[in-house]
Amino acid sequence: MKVGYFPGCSLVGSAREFNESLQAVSRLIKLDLVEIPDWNCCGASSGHAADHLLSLALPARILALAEKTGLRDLLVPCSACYNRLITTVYELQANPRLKSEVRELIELDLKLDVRVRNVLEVLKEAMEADGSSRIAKPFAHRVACYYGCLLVRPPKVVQFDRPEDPTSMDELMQAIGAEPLDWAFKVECCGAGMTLARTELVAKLCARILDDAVARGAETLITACPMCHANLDMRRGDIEKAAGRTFTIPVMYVTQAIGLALGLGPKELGLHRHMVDCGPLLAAATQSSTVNLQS
Amino acid sequence: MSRIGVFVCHCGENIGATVDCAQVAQMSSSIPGVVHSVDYKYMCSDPGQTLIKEAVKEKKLTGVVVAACSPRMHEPTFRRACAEAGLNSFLCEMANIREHCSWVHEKGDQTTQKAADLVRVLVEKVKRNRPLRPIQVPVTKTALVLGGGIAGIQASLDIANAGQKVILVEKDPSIGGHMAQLSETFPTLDCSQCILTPRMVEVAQHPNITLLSYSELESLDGFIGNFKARIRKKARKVDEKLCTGCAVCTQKCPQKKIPSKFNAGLGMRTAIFVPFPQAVPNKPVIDIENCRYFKTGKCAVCQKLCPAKAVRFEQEDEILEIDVGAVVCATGFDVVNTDFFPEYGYGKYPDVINGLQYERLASASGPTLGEIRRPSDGKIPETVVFLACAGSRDRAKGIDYCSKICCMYTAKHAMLYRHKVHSGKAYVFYMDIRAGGKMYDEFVRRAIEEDGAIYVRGRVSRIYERDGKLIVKGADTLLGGEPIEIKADMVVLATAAVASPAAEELAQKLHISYDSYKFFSEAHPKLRPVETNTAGIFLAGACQAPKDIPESVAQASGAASKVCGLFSQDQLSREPLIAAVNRTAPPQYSSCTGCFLCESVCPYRAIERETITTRGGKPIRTIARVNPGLCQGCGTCVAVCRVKAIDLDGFSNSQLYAEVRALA
Amino acid sequence: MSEFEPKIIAFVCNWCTYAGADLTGTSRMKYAHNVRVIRTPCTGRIDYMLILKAFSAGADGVIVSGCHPGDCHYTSGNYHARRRWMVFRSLLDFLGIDVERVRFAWVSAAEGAKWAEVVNTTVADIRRLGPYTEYQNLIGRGVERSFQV
Amino acid sequence: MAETVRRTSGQTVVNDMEALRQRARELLDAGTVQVIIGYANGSNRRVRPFFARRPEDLERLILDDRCVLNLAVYLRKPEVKALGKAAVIATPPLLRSILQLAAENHYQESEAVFLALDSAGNVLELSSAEQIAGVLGSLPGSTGQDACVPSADRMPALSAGSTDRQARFAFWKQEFERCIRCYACRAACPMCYCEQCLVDSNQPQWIPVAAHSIGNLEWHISRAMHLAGRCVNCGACSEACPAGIPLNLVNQFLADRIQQEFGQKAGTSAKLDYALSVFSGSDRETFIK
Repeated sequence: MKVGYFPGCSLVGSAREFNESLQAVSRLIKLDLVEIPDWNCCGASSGHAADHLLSLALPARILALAEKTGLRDLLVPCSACYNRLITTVYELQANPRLKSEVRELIELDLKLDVRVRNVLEVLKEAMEADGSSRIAKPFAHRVACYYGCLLVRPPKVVQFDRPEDPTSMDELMQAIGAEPLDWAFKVECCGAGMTLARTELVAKLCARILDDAVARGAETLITACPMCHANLDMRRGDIEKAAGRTFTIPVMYVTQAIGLALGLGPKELGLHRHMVDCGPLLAAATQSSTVNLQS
Repeated sequence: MSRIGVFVCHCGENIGATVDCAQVAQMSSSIPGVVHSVDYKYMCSDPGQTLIKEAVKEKKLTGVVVAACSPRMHEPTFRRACAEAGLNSFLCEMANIREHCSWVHEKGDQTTQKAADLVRVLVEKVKRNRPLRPIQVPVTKTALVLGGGIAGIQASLDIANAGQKVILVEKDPSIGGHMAQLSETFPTLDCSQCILTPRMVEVAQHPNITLLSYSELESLDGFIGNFKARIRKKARKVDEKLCTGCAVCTQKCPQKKIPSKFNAGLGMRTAIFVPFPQAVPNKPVIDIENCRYFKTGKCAVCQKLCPAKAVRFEQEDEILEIDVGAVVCATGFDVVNTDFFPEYGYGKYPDVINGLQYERLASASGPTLGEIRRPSDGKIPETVVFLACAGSRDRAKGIDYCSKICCMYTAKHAMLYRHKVHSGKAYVFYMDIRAGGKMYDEFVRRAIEEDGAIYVRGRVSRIYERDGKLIVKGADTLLGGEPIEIKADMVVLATAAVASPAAEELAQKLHISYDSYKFFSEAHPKLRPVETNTAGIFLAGACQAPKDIPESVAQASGAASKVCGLFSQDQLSREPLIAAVNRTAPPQYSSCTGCFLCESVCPYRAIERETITTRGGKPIRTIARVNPGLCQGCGTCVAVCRVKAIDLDGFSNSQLYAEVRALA
Repeated sequence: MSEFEPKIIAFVCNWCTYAGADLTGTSRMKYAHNVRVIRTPCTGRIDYMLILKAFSAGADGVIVSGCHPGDCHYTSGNYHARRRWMVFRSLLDFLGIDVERVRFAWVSAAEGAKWAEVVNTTVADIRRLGPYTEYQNLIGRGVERSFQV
Repeated sequence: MAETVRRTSGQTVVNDMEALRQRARELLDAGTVQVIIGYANGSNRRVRPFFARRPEDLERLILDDRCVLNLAVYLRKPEVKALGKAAVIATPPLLRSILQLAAENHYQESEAVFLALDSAGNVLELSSAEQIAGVLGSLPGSTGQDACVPSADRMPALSAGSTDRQARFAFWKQEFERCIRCYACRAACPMCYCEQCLVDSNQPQWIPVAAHSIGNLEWHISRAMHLAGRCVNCGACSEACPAGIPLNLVNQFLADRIQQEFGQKAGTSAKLDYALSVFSGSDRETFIK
């Protein structure tokens, strides 16, 4: 399976391990990632709040470059980028006048025929297509799948999974031998948009997420969003202060969990880059039987 | 050759001040076919009308044009005058030179010229009018009432008490509908069953009412006064005539764990069952899906024990064909279930229930005998959260409308809970309180002020279970959007009232229109609220839109009076301005090509297929035919017909053509 | 030379626009005298041929008006009319016939003021466009003018 | 001007004529049909409709890109019906018109047999609308401009982007003025099956019958309106017009507009889906003020 790839700034910066683990897993499951040349910022952090036209033009340029590769699918692992790109497609498809305005602005041909895909759907498809990949070490842990707010919303735009109770990540985790838990904060906001402006509020929101996951017996949180990861992992000190208690639960990217199950080492998957130590989790006894991915 | 009379009215100064009426009469006299033309101060006055009548007789007029006010004002007056003089009333037309001319233009030649033009248009029209007679249609004086809820019961009783025959069809084994499920009713808190059951019994005993319970409409054909209904009487597997209602069968049936629909899934029933003790008719039905005998061929306990030998396993559905003159559709509504709400747990928490389930909990005849006990463990909840607008007014859920009854019943629920559990806490989340109605707002105030229900203005974003409690997360928007969390023991969702699942199919059987939510459409939202666009079919109750009991009853009585009005005549008289397909000499028989492109434009389904046969019955061709009983005269088919095989009396092709040419 | 007085023929439905124009009258609102109203039961009845016939009868402009969507006395005549007009208007435009000379409007029975406005703006528009000689020249030597009963 | 766009190439595009003839022969021999309706060479390098009733006639059958006249019109003619059941050499436009006729109750199941060639050169024998609808999309030449008839992009006044209304008016005025009101367009059109055409009705005389400007314009407007949502774009009208008026452009334009606005396309199914007898509450009405 061959797809266009737009990493976005997080994956080459604060979320390098997401990129590293995604690339490592992709090699094993025969997912060919073709990085879009000369990509630019998607405008997620402040662009879309500042100027509507700009907020469409930035993603539109990425889409136009992706179209040039001739690939039908564009994988956008960062959920903030994913949301911006898919929203742009939605808005411009509905408004031809706006589309031509944007096309003039970016000075590139824009057909909007590329499918913007998130990491969950692409991984699922690639793993199913590559029937040969086998689980070397089942990821036998109780996990809380944390989707965050951007992957599934707004439902009419992204049209992915059930907006209030998504299951696609849970299914992926089940496929690698993990036990996804039924918990209440799957799509709750972690407050990423306010992480600099109102840190103490964000810490409170994150604390509730961690609290419910721990209370239900999760050994790790699984996420697919660099923003969520940054908040829940890097802000752990603030969170503990807000909650008045400590949390040892690590937060892993979905690709890292899959990588471990496929037999990759922690280093290859960038697990050492996390603030919260994944060591104790990895040290816990795991079964070593081989399970077929699709079973 | 036409002999047309033109009568120009001054309407005192109203026309005369701006239009030179004498000149209009003068100009009209030169229109070919006009043999008489006069002006007069008040045409509608007695002397004015006499002027017309005399001219009709003396000049042997074949048509009359009165140039005066709007035909919406005085057309009946002048048509009556013509008829009295012996001229067919449809040979009289009015030229509107007041509302459309003298009142809207300044005095001058151009205004006079316009009045003369308008007269000329109508002269050309009236030349092509033909004498018509009002259409007479016989009336079958039996009403079909669909649905035996409170609306259907009320409509049936009203019609029956007026001396007309009624056939009441109910799909369930008993009449009563949703109202029979309710505990107490707002705003008086009288017991729902106590006020309903006497009515149910009255229906069963009324000599003019034939009750067909456990039956459904298969099809309806025909038109106002002359419908043919086919009704499927589903097999009860019990001979209603023999059964005495002793209930031995329902007590002894070994299959006891079937969720009871009447108890909204909170109680259990047997496979042979009567939905509730006060059911009418109080005769059991065998649910063959769950009956051990029908599943395994063994058991038949009911049959063995029945003292009246009334159980009939071999009984089949029966189709009844009935002639009726009018239909009252009172098929009611449904509420969405808790599994409609992913954010509230997709129905997986047993203690998140909907309003109807709560009614059963609060009802003395319900599974807990009226004690508020939560479904999961039967404990009395200490904190109950009520959510108004669960689904209603929520675009994301595809339900834009207000379900109308929830504000009131939620207040009632909170009140009943506080009456029954004095130490309990009742929270109500609401968007805004819609308590318009007699004693309604007072009722809500009572819930808040006297019964201590805690009203929180805000919506609930999520409900989840934690440590045996239901965590209800919401916001209090009156206190600056402060997020709040309530640890509840039970949550009641006032889930949206929606059209019943079979509504669309039924509407198609009845040929009535429905809105995007599948609620049936009334003929006019303000002025014809109980009629449908199909003449002779009326609406009552919540099948039209969510409604409470008094509204449903009022509409049912309205529908009943419409039916009685219809039945007060032996024949129906209708304006004859309707369309017809032409007939010509053989071998064509009609210029209709039989393409039937007109069929779907007709809002009244008046276009039928008619096969022309030889004398020996051999089909020659199939052409369109307009059913005169159904046609309302809109003329949309006329405009669609390429060959002009359909024409419309009063607005015929030759008339409209001539009217335009009159302005050349 | 006297000023050009446009000739406007209006086809209106009985239940909304005709009644709306009655209301204009009862409210004594003044509007241009140039319009001649032909009453039809419903916009669904208004055949495109009538619009052509109006032009060949020398009209410089045509108004077609009825109930707003959803208000049709016959529930759906105006919806069918709307589609037909869309197609007809496209066709006229494709053939180079000036579609500005046909004014489609929804005027309800309550919109007396709107009827006056529709007539006045149409008359003003047609005044600006001038006599419809382009079409009338096609009529030639009165082929149709010989029409009589 | 329109003369320049007429194509009379006459190239043979069908190599499997023998297979078609063979199947036609079998049908005649078996008595399944009594006549084969197809095309044959006429005078002056033109094709003409051909009615083969004997096996030896079949040698004269041809099928190439000049065969634009829509043979469906003959199915409704009493004199053709009198010959017995027919098999028709079918092109995709003809099959589309059969579907539309079936939708309008003017083709009955198994009334005739249609012989069409699929892309592999196999002969398909079709008689029900259902069969036709099933294979139509896969037949060679079933998409796009499959008739050798005028197309709008060759008319400067009509080409996309032309906003010059007066140029369009002048163009059509000139075209329609050449019309001699022979009604060959009507006779060639399978959808013009009305026994009494509007133009032939004289009470009232909606459309002047004389061949002068106004009557011609009104006739062609009426023809276009009557075919709006029904024309299957076979191009037979343009082919038949002795004055060379590119009539199909008008029909095609309306067909495109209707597809854009309402998503409906004539000749795609035997189920009646006539754009002007249905409506949607959300139809666009920007032009209604």
